[in-house]
Amino acid sequence: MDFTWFHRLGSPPYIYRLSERLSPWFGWSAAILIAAGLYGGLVLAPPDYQQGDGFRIIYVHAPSAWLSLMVYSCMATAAAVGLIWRMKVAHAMAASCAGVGAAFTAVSLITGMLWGKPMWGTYWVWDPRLTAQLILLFLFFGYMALRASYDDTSRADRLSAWLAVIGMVNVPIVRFSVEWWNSLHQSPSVMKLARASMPASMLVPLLLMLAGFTVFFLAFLSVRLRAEVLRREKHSAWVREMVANA
Amino acid sequence: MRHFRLLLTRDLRLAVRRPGQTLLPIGFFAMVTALFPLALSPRLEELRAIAPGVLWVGALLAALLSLDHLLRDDAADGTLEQLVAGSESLLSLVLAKVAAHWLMTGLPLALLAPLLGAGLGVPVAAMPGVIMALVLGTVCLSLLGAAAAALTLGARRGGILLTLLTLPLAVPVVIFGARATKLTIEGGSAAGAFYLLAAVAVLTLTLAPLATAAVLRIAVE
Amino acid sequence: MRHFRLLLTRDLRLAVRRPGQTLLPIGFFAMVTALFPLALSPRLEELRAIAPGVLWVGALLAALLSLDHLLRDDAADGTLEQLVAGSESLLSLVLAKVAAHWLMTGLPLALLAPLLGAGLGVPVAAMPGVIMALVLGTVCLSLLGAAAAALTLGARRGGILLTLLTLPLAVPVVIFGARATKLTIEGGSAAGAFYLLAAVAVLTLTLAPLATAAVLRIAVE
Amino acid sequence: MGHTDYNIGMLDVVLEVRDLRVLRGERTVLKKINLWLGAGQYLELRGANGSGKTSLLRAVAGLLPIEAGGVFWRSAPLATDRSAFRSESIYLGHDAPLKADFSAIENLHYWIGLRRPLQRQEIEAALTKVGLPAAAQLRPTRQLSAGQRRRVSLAALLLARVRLWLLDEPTTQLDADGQAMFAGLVEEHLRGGGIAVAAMHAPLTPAPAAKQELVLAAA
Amino acid sequence: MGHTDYNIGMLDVVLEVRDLRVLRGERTVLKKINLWLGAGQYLELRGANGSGKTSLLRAVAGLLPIEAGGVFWRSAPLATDRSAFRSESIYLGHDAPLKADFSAIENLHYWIGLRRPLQRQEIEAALTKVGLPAAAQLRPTRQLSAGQRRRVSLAALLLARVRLWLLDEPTTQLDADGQAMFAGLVEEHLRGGGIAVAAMHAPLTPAPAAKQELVLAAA
Ligand code: HEM
Ligand SMILES: Nc1ncnc2c1ncn2[C@@H]1O[C@H](COP(=O)(O)OP(=O)(O)OP(=O)(O)O)[C@@H](O)[C@H]1O
Ligand SMILES: Nc1ncnc2c1ncn2[C@@H]1O[C@H](COP(=O)(O)OP(=O)(O)OP(=O)(O)O)[C@@H](O)[C@H]1O
Ligand SMILES: [Mg+2]
Ligand SMILES: [Mg+2]
Repeated sequence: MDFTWFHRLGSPPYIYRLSERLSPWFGWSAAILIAAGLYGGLVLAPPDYQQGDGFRIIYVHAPSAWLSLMVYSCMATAAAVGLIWRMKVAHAMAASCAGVGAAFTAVSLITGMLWGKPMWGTYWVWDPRLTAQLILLFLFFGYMALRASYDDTSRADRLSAWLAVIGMVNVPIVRFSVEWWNSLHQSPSVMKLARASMPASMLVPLLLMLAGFTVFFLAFLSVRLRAEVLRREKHSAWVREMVANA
Repeated sequence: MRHFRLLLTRDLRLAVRRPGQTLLPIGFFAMVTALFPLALSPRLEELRAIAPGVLWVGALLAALLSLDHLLRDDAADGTLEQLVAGSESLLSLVLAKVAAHWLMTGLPLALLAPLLGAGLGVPVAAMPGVIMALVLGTVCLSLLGAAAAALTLGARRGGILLTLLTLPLAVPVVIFGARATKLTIEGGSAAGAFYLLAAVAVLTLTLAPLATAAVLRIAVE
Repeated sequence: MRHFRLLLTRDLRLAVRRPGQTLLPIGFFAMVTALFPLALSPRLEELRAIAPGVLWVGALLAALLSLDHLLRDDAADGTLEQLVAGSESLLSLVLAKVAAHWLMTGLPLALLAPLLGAGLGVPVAAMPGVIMALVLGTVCLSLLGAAAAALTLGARRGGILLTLLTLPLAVPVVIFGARATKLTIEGGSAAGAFYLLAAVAVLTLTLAPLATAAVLRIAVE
Repeated sequence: MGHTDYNIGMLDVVLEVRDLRVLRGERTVLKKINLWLGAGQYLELRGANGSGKTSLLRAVAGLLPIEAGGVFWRSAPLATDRSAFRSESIYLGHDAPLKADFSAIENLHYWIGLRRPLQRQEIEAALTKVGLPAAAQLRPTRQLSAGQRRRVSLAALLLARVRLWLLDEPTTQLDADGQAMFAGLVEEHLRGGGIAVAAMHAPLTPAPAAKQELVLAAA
Repeated sequence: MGHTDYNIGMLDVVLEVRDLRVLRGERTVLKKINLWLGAGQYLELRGANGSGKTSLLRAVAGLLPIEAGGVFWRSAPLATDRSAFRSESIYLGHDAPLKADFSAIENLHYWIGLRRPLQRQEIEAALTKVGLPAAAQLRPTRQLSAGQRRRVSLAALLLARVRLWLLDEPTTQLDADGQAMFAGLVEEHLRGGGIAVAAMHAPLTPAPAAKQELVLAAA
């Protein structure tokens, strides 16, 4: 089997150019998808028969919540790759994930709390999923704090990578807490498309938003990754000549 | 094996030499549990309701308190470098450290719990369960704490970072442990909760030391 | 006065230089209050009932945690000797240390309380009272703690001795403070409790520093 | 170095030790120690490892309890009042009392600044005089080399401007130039009417004019 | 000293450093350092305070990240595997890695005991050889004098029985006899086929036969 693609992915300049090429595509498609999703969700979709318009918050809440989990998984995977194959780029990738992930997590928490007030009569309850999601936020913060408190990048990379990998245990807890404990929180309705418990008019925008958020993440990642790679390679030849040519 | 025994006895002996530092976490634990009845209106049923929380938060704090010393002291006086250079496998070093930490905090805590629990109105019948839960839980805390301590060893913001990293790792343990305790106290069947706790313990016991050893290697070199 | 300012800025600056150590107590406080709901069944009215206890025990622990560093660090690296040799009156030294300690733990704790209290279902109306009570209480704790720290400076059993000495001194403060907090939360008139707390604060403020200075002189020479 | 003010009333500037006995643990490490040091005199403490040099210095500085005998400053016994002694003397132990998180300048500002207000330029001048590079003056002292840290505490001696220096192996970790520089500092201090007591393993070179030597025998 | 076992296959016993670069903070403190040391050779690191002696020793010992270049032991790069190096070398920093609460004997038992099982007599013999009084061998090391503590870490060198000594100013705080004693230890170590690297401010006397000197210039 041919692994050259893998090695190419390992080379900073290649990654830099790749992400440079991709980021505009990601950016635009994200904008379009999210716009469509919002229009569909906030305008076209009918109000919920019991929640009225309050339910529309789901179009931000659910996607950001999903993304928070996905981003963490990406981060942990990248970190693991970096540890196993000693790939600087993978570490850079993991490092670039943290910020966005924390943001998504925070958004899901805030929107969730806002939604909680009308639904549960309180902003916050110490419910398994909510708690687990809060822990996820702490994990992101811990990861960033750990990186910040080491001067020597390679050490920061490898140590924070271990943290990311260890913290991965929390993701399934968040994901399945609703099934495992009898939680106040919604059980995954969308995921069970088979007997979709949502009318298409509500579901389609939600899926659009989800796709949009995902692409947005990719766009953001490609930008952050470029900055990260530059920072690490600032002494290297290819960066110098690139600056010289520019 | 020889290494493990040597390292373990070393830490235990050091602990005996400075009882102040060693007993501090236990003192904290005792204080937390003792102060609550004082700070609150001491109605027993109220206390009994919060007993699990008090015991477990106390245990977590006590563990954390001593974790800061788990590796930092040795790193400070340069002995850690020498230990790492000496021991051929970091795993034995980590296991020894964790074992020592648990023997000096976890175990005493678990054994002390009935005494303090009584003050919180924990029925005598529930004591074995309470102890058992704490034993399992504190093992996890020591293991996870060691990993966090290794991660923050060379870090600039030592203390708080350790707390920040341990918290998310430890919370599940505390939650499961408290649930098990609660159920035992209320006299319900706590079997399920205990299995869960045991499962977590086994999981950490198998994974944490390896991770810690790897981290320690990075931190020291 | 010049001495006091110099010593105070010194300690504050040091604190800023090692945020880890400085934020640790506050992190602990946050954890205590955050963990209780996790460990207990999350019914708000239940939480509200124990909120005072949680807040005050948390505050006491946080204060104690940092007290250990109040003098020990300076004693360890030999700077305390030089400070004592330098400053003509030990009183200014003590006051500066206490002020620094309070500014770094007590005040942040008091200001953080509303946020954490909210998580425990403390009504917004009660917040000013809660803060006020904690401000008074933490001042006492810092003062008493300093005295205890000076006492344990010479003794090798450091940590635990500090705890044992501070606890009896601190318990009244915690009890009064918790009562005041409880009453404010329940919306009753807490004036009486507050007067008591204030009285204790004034008393310690007048006596503790003198005692501490005297003890410190003995400890260093 | 503003030592002029010293030259009035130098006669009473005397450190005297009358048959001093000091215990460490329960063992007597020093006994029958007698000293008389006037303004401008330098005393070198010699002796094998463990012979009691540090103990003697700490006892005189009031950092060790005195078992018997007495220490007198300006013919006042320190046992009863040390205030004058405290403000007129400075003790430097085996390792410098520096805060690792503070820069050299900050350390001196807070340490010697307690004794008398200091200008920043003054501090920088002293640090430069003891040969600490300007760049190293601003770095946290944990980031200094051993010898550089030693130099910071020598700068403290200059800034303190006190009569009596009690120094425990002040030249360890100093390079050759550093040793010479330190000898110069002592010389200057003595010329200004100061007194210096130093525990050393190798004699200070060039040796000051008014030099006494006390060789301690291992107890 | 059981060095006999060394005499087989000494050819490959080599410490090599190829143009090493080391950063401290973001400053380059060492660059283009090249070394070649065979069995029985002694390298003395000289240089002003802050010239990088400690940094070099720590980098070789693997306690500082290496920016560029490499360190090789028995012609294997340490970057990839240090296991052999770790078991065959010992590093002593500015201050001895001793637990203040342990006695000298306990310290050595737990410190060197990790490398190979030690008999108590063995430890006592080593401590006596480096001139630590029997009484001082049982006291917690916090109750030892500076020089006595230094001697304990020298005893560790003897007990470790390893090829490569990396020593940072090993003679500070030693009295005259101590200095001579240490020179003897090094001599013996080299004769047994060992290698010693020491940062010193004054040359080791008597100087060993196979002596190299590397003078570091302040960056
Ligand atoms: C702070 C409070 C909340 C938090 C932390 C939170 C967290 C989460 C998380 C982590 C997910 C993703 C689950 C997954 O990927 O399987 C999610 C999805 C969802 N949440 Fe929340 N949530 C909160 C409040 C609420 C409230 C109040 C509601 C409405 C009653 C709600 C409704 C939903 C729905 C409908 C989904 C999509 C479920 C699915 O189809 O998979 N959430 N939330
Ligand atoms: N952690 C650090 N960060 C930044 N610079 C440092 C750090 N540690 C040391 N330095 C600087 O690196 C240089 C070399 O330090 P090093 O300790 O190696 O010198 P040295 O030759 O051992 O000096 P000495 O003879 O005083 O022991 C010094 O200028 C020092 O200021
Ligand atoms: N805290 C202590 N308790 C008991 N004995 C002590 C204590 N500190 C030092 N000693 C012993 O007292 C004697 C004198 O110690 P001191 O440090 O004064 O010697 P020194 O002359 O300074 O030695 P060095 O040249 O090594 O610095 C030594 O034998 C030492 O072992
Ligand atoms: Mg000495
Ligand atoms: Mg050095």
